[in-house]
Amino acid sequence: MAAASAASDTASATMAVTMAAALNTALRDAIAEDPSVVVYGEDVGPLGGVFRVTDGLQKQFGESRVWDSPLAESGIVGTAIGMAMYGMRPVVEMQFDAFSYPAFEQIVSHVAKMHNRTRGRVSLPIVIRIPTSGGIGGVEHHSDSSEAYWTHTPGLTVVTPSNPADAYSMLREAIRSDDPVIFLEPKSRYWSKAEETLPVTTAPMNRAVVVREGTDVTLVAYGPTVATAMETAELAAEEDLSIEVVDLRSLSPFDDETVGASVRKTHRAAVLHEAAQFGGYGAEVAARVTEREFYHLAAPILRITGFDIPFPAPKLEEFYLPTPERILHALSTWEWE
Amino acid sequence: MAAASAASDTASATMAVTMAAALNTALRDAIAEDPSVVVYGEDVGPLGGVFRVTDGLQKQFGESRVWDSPLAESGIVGTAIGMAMYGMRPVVEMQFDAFSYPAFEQIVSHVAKMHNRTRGRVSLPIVIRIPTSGGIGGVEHHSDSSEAYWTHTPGLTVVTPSNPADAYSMLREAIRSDDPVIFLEPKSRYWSKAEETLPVTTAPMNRAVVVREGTDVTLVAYGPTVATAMETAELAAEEDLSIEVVDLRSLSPFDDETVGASVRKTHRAAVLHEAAQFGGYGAEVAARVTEREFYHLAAPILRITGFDIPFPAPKLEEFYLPTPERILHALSTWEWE
Amino acid sequence: MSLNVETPVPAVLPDAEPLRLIDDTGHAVPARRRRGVELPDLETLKLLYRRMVVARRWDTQVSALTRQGRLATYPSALGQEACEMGTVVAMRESDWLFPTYRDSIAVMTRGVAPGQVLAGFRGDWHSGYDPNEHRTSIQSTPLATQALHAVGLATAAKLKGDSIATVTFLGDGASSEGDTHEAFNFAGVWQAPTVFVVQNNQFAISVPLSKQTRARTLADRAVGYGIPGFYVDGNDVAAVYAVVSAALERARNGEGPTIVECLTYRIEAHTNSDDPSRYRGTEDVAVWKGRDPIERLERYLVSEDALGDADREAIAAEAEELAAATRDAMNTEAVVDPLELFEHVYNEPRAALLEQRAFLEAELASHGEA
Amino acid sequence: MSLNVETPVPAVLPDAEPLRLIDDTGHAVPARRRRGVELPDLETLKLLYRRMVVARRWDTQVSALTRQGRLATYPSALGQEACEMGTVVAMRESDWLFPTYRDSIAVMTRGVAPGQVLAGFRGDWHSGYDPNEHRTSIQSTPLATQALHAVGLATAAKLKGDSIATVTFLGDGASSEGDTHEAFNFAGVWQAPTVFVVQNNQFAISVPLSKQTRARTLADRAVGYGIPGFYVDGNDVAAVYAVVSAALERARNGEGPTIVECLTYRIEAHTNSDDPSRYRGTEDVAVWKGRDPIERLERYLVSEDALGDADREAIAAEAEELAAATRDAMNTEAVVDPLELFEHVYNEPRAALLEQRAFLEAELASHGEA
Ligand SMILES: Cc1ncc(C[n+]2csc(CCOP(=O)(O)OP(=O)(O)O)c2C)c(N)n1
Ligand SMILES: Cc1ncc(C[n+]2csc(CCOP(=O)(O)OP(=O)(O)O)c2C)c(N)n1
Ligand SMILES: [Mg+2]
Ligand SMILES: [Mg+2]
Repeated sequence: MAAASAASDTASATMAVTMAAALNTALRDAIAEDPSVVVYGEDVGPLGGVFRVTDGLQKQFGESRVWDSPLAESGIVGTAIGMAMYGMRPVVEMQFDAFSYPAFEQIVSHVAKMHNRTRGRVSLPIVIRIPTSGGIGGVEHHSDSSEAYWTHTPGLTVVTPSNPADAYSMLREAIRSDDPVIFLEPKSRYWSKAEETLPVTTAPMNRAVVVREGTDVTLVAYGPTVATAMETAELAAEEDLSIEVVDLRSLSPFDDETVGASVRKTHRAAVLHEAAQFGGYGAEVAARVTEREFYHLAAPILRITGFDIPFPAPKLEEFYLPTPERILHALSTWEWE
Repeated sequence: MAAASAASDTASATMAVTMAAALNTALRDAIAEDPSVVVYGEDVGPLGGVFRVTDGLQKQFGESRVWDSPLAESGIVGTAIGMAMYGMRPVVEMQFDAFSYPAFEQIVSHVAKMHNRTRGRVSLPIVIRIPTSGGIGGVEHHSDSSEAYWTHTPGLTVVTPSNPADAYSMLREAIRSDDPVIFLEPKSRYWSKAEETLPVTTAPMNRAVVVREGTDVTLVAYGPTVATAMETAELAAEEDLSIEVVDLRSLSPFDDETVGASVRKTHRAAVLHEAAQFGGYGAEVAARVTEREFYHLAAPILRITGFDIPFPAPKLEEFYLPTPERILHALSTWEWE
Repeated sequence: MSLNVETPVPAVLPDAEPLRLIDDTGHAVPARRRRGVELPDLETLKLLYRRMVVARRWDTQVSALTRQGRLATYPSALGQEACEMGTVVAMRESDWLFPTYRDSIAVMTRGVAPGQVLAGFRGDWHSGYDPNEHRTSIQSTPLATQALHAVGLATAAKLKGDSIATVTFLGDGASSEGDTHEAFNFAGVWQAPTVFVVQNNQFAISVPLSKQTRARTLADRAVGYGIPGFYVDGNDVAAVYAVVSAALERARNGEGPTIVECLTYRIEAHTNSDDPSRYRGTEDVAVWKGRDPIERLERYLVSEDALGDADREAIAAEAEELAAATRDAMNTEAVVDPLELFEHVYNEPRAALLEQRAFLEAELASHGEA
Repeated sequence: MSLNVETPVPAVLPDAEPLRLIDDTGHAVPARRRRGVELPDLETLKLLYRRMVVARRWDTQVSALTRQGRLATYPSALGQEACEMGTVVAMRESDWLFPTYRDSIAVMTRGVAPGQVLAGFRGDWHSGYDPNEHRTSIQSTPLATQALHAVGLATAAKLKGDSIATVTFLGDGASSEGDTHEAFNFAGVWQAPTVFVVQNNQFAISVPLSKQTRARTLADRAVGYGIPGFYVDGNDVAAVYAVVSAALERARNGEGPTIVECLTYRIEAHTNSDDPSRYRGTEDVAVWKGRDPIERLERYLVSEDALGDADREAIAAEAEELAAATRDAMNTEAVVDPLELFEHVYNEPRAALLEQRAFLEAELASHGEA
């Protein structure tokens, strides 16, 4: 009821929503619906988060539901574990990927493992929100893409939306999940708008979605690179190259079914991400899809990603990030019979 | 001179050396040779390390060269950065992989990036030693394989020896390197012996080595799985399957040349590791070798690794670790024309 | 946040001398030197005595079983019974304990069956008990991390209006970790009902206290968080019990956290695989054996005619029974199911894990045939 | 380790009132209330005044350039000039500074050219200067991490027998991070010649001090590490200079680390992209503007006839010259070389990076043609 009203408040108020607004509404509806949901972290209170994703939440729900914690990420995640053990559903924010690293031990050694080590007796329904990746000219340490660290860690569920509707639907589902979820929010997409009426329910959080159909090549993308893939597909169409775009949405688990089906259709695939290539998430995509679909592949799966260097300074970002041009060039290097 | 004597002391004393003894000698020789080398961490002093790798070093060189620090990994690595900035070559120990996680931020945001962010003006010749992986029936949190976290991080050099001679030679080279090195010591191999006279210089630290020649399949292994690969090759030989074993030694950089040459010869490859498979180091090996050698591959590159679960308790370890039998089974799943 | 209640922040340092209610020789400390702390009544002291004796017998039994190879490893709490029992006896069933690998006797005393406490050290599975059943979290190996869990759970309880407290054990070595600072600080700022019991047994494996801190005491840190800090003789169970009880009382009444440093000594090796002769002499050990927490209380109880032969026999019987039960539990091979490896990684089933499970199942079956 | 020297460990708390040598109204505090700290001589005070005026002019200029879009971001130190200048003026050239993003005026005052200081905020490259040239480390963004670097470098110098000291700036927010604790503790145990200057400007972006600590002062933490701690009026450059100078002196003499908390206020937004109206009123800002560190010292110098028009003109000229040079530097587009991206990742060249470099080179060339 509270949820309904909260939701409809915003719904009625909604036309063109940004991803930031959709996330904000998702948090508002979740807090209103479930008294065990609490939101805390750095600057999530009166400021509403450095990206305004928690804007107005403390004002609406009070300091016992939404509050600013001391400035310590290990402390934020570590206390969330204890809260979850007592029936809370903490949604905590790490201000940027690089600032989740102080919490690495709590996330990898406890958040990821607690359910397993207690033989299923303790669940940790924690959502760790991380504004991820670059593309906004952030200064040093503000543009990392940390997904490969989390997806290699058994016990974590890792998802990332690429549009406002998924942002709302997936965050609601992440908060409802009894498993801990790393929720990566592509900061370059925060202000991208779409016509939406919230609340909205999109595909399940753990499924990939074909966001553009094509017959010649499968582009596997997620988070910030989905827009890049769509743009590439547009350009390719002009050259009569038909590109299918898969938005993974869920990085762990990986949706073998959806990606496999697409590759069996196109026989060629490339994966995109901003993170460095070496040991990046694209390596897993290339390796597992090749294992499973080898005899369907007409060419090796390509990885069009960041270079194997630290994320560059703002003025050099454009040379680092995968562009449609770079992607099309890469596809042209395949032997096309 | 000091080095020579220190080295020859041990050399003359040496017949069958364990990896632990070889590492100990390498540290001893490095400290004797270079006054800027210091060794510190948890229990590395009077105890000589929980695996005795620093045995006797404090006694021989005194507390200003080898000492026990407060129990805090971020502090250990963070202070090593400052020491390196002042011309020291700190060799620090993280007691187990899982206990390097508190130092994750210092390693990823500073150790890996300092040289780049200062445009080459500041080098950090730091060696971070980590006894890695399982196989010794360690209790919870004592058997992680963390290599994928480090190898995905640009700026780090990551190496791992599989035998006493490499252990000595590679640790000496790592300490001489001006780049920071993550030095992974497979704890299940600490007590494996080999006839060696130290000091010894083996292949360069950044090169892979073919440790057994074969014609039908390339097994790519490193650290603890090299022995498993060799055993597998023995068994396979009985069934007239000729396996070539490549010991990577260097995980970052990856030796494309050596591995590529082997795969172009055998046309089939599998990679082994203990870590979970999803997003593990094997994904990078499979992805890059496939990219580069696709048209030389008769079958997909297989990954025979740990399952996608937290490292299990001692009594379940045997079901988790890759065994020769499991490897041979995997190879048998290929279509052999 | 609303967790902040305005109470005056203390700015006093604990005494340099640890608080003691019963001295090494078993005599009650004169009231004027008790700093206003009351000696627990005889019934309570007898209970504490009983718990310590039983705990020690059990700890000794487990060490013996470990030497016999029945356990992979065991970190003994021999000599630290006063810290462990003084703390858990002061707790209510509804309070939560966040123990470390060192605190098996505390977990056992919280009501967890011996076989369940030891499952992890035996190598059957990471943990053998249900934390919710006994309000006792899994024994933590990553040092100091559990202190933050204790603060989080305490804060959740406070938000829900439940008047419970949480207790976390910490070692002197763990006090150097960043997480200890963050836990103290979050507890102070949020006024979390958490009692931090720092067992300063003067060693972190081989590293002595002098390499962990430059301060007089670890309790000196409390003032830096606006938290009351106490420095207590960790071999005087009366003092530990009295101070922890009062701290728990304050916590449950919404008066916030407390840091209690208990000065004690690790009599045994760090674990069975450790070799103390490499880093410490036997003299210290001898000195500290002379300050045994059990003998001390026993002398006092006897001097008060509060401990008769009947009591001793009853306690000895309880201890032997537990030891026997533990031997039985450890001498029966545990049945581990390899396929359980895939059961608990997630609540939500995963296709990839089901594939891996099927693979292992087939492999095991083929062995069956072989 | 041999780093441990046996000196008595202090166990005293700093005063609850910050140390002040010159009060808000520009009057010298009576000797009896200076706690034995000497007021710096007039020449020194004039130098501090000059540095503050120039630094402020520069800071204001950079903020203006940022509003004009010449910089990606700039965290201003407006109002914190006393902490920054009192500290760097007290340092020797041979001492090392470990600054944060907040401390650009300190880095500039250490002798780094304006264009080099601002390279990172302008987005040309992560850092524009050579840390070794100015014994000034790269400005740290990951909070509190640099404090450990300062302790490490200080310890290395101590091991080599060089009598230098290191200084690290820390914010009130950063004091909550685990690394701050580890840095304080390592410094205490190793008796590292490090001075921790905590600039308590009462905000961590939007979060007020009350959410960071429950203690009276952040300096109260010092005693928990056996380190001397001082609580100083961070808007009184005389007090900051005097206390930091003494601390540096002790550090260079092998007497160990010091923690100095400077109470001040962040007058500007956190950075240009921040909106303070969301979390604080203008009243506080007004109050703290009334405690301006420069005006205060100016009144004092004038009352001492130590500041004439000639001085003012000279200082103003220096400030304007620097501002102009900075405008010029920021108004000329920086030439960034995309291929440099691959130059500095490692000392040892890597085949894979050379391949990637060649790829980018080709891509750029194809653009050239297009
Ligand atoms: C984060 C972390 N680092 C290192 C270790 C390895 N280790 C296990 S116990 C121990 C010593 C701990 O000493 P203390 O905290 O005093 O507890 P005690 O063993 O004396 O009870 C160490 C270094 C660990 N478990 N966790
Ligand atoms: C480890 C880490 N977490 C979070 C951040 C994001 N962040 C940048 S500045 C800041 C506030 C720091 O406040 P304070 O330490 O008081 O320094 P001030 O900005 O006031 O000078 C935060 C949260 C960061 N840079 N590093
Ligand atoms: Mg201890
Ligand atoms: Mg601040």
